[in-house]
Amino acid sequence: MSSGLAIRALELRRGRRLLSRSLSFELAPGGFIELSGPNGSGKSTLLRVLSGLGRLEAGELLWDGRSFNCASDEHRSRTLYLAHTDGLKGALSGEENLHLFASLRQFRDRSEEIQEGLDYYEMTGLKSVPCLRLSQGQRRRIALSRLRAFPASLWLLDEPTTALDRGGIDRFADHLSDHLAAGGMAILATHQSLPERLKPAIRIALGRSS
Amino acid sequence: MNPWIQFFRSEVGLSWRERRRALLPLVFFVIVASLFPLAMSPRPLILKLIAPGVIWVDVMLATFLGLESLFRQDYEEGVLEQWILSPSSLELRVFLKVISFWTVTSLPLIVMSPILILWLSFPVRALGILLVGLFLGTVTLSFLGALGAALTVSLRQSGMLVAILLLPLATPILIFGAHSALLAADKQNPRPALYLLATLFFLTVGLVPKAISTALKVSYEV
Amino acid sequence: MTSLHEFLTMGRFGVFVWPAFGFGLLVMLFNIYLAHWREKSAFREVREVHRTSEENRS
Amino acid sequence: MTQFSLFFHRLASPPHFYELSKPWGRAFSWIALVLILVGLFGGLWLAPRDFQQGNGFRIMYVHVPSAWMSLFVFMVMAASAFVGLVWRMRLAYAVAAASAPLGAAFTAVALVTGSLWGKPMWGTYWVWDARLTSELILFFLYLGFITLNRSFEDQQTGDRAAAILALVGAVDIPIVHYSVDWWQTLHQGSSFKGLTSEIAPSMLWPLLVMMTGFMFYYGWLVLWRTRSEILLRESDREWTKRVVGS
Repeated sequence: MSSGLAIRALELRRGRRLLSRSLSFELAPGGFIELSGPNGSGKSTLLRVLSGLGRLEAGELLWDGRSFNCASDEHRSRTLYLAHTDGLKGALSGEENLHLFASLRQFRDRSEEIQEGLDYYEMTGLKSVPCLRLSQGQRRRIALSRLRAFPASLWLLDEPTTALDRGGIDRFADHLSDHLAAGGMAILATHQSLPERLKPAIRIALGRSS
Repeated sequence: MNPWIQFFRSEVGLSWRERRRALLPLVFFVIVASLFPLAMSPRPLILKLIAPGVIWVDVMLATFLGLESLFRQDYEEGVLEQWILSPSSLELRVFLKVISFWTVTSLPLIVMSPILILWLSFPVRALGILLVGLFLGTVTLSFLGALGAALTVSLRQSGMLVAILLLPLATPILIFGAHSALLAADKQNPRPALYLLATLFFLTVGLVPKAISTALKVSYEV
Repeated sequence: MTSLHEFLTMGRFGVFVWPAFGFGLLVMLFNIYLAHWREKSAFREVREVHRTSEENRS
Repeated sequence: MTQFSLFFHRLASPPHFYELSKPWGRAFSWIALVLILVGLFGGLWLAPRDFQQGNGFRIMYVHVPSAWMSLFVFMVMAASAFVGLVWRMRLAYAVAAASAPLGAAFTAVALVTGSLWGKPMWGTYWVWDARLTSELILFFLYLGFITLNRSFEDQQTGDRAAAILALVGAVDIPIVHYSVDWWQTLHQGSSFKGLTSEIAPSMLWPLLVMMTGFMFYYGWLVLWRTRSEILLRESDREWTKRVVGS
């Protein structure tokens, strides 16, 4: 399996607890992985390790057959990680947050794409309202519009659909399908069941530490 | 516009927007400085001797207490995560963040210090040296305080802890800074003290951002 | 040292010399006690961790 | 793998370290006891009176070794902190966490005996002498390390945060010492040139014996405390159950 993401004998640890038996899976471009499991089973930890935040206890990671380091700039520029927290500064408005994110991703000017992303998630009307005055669902939509405004081949999403209403979930499902159709990959940690039309390439259930 | 300049302007803009919180150190600075004449004696001869020391210890405490939650809000909002994940240099971003803090919080202290120190009957001719020393010192202290803030970012509240951790490390800055002003007041040559302070300035500005970014990453690798 | 008397009084410095060595000895003994206490509390805590992880697994 | 590096490789793995350190620790404790007793006998009984200070100088035999150890232990802490940060070795963090209280203890002894020595020589218990003041600041650094190390509920974060503080502290110690020295000469002329400049051999050998004795004493205690610290940090691993279960 040459192209796509491959993980071999990955071991996860949070603090002193070994979280999961060793994990191995291969994700081809155009597919996504659904991660499920109770709280504290290591879903978020796996996403954080793959994003380059956490530290790998053991195991090997391959991208298109080549081993890589999660904390390298090369990996970080092709990955977008959406954490539990939305990563939005409360004092800034949605639009300002996205422009700040553009500077984080070293983009000189990203206003059209940001505008398009906000339109897609129907947040244009509220784009200049400080985020602390928005509802959890609205903040989630702004966080998701980040995925639209900035290119990345690998999405690491920690419960992307929490607090989203039905319309929001459908929009996200279409957005994800477009991303996958364009050859992108994604790993989703979810509690709620996803819309049926989203068929995960692989399902991984992380149980209590075995 | 260059992403770094955009980032710096948004940081300064943000702190300016919450300037009430950023100006607390200034209020603290003024109050503490005016306590000393009450605690000692109003006679100029005595005040003149302690004036630089009072201002410098006061600046140090105000800076450390102001810096304590430098990264906390970004940490809780998940923004710090995006900093670490961004494919750009974390050291430079931390550097800009500390300079933005310095501009909004420490600069007012420097602007205010001549007035306060004149209350303590400090000779006017030595004000220039005091301001140069305070400029070098506050920037250095801001970076040391930011290191303390980064080391304790995941703790709920760590007000005193940052001061306790960093005051021992900041003693050389206090010694050279306060004495450069003292020497200037006594018509002695303050230049050696200022050069030593400048050495600490460059040493800190050069090395500490790396330590700060390591400290921030540490709080994430649970 | 000429005599036991001089050794005990340290020639009017005894009031400084003996407290200094006394304090040094006290701290070094206290270190040993602390190390012993630390080992005991480490043993207790690790037993606790193993007991709870047993319960989780069963 | 040469014999030497094999030894270190095995020593670095916590379970082996736990067993290997016991015999070494016991040996160090006896050597330390003998050396300290010999040093005390040499220093308190054999060494001649100093023509200037009479018998007061004998405080040197506890002050100088503990002052030297307070610096030496901080350097050991900084080195193991560096190894811990770079190679992610839990054992290195355990050594740093084990050394900190010992270093703080040596610093406390150095401070108290220093001021007790100051009274007969300079007439006051506390004199802002450059060495004593640096010792005081070093004591604050130790307290900072211990406080930071223990203020996180996840021990790994505590270890790493304190390790960074130890490294920055180690770089800062010479700077602190120089700045305090500079400040001292500014106010009181050249700082007190201690006895060590022209010390007679009969006074010197007990000092060296005492210092070596203190080193072995530290070696014994740090191995002992490191065993407890590594046990705490490896409590999720199987081998600790055998050790604790018995």
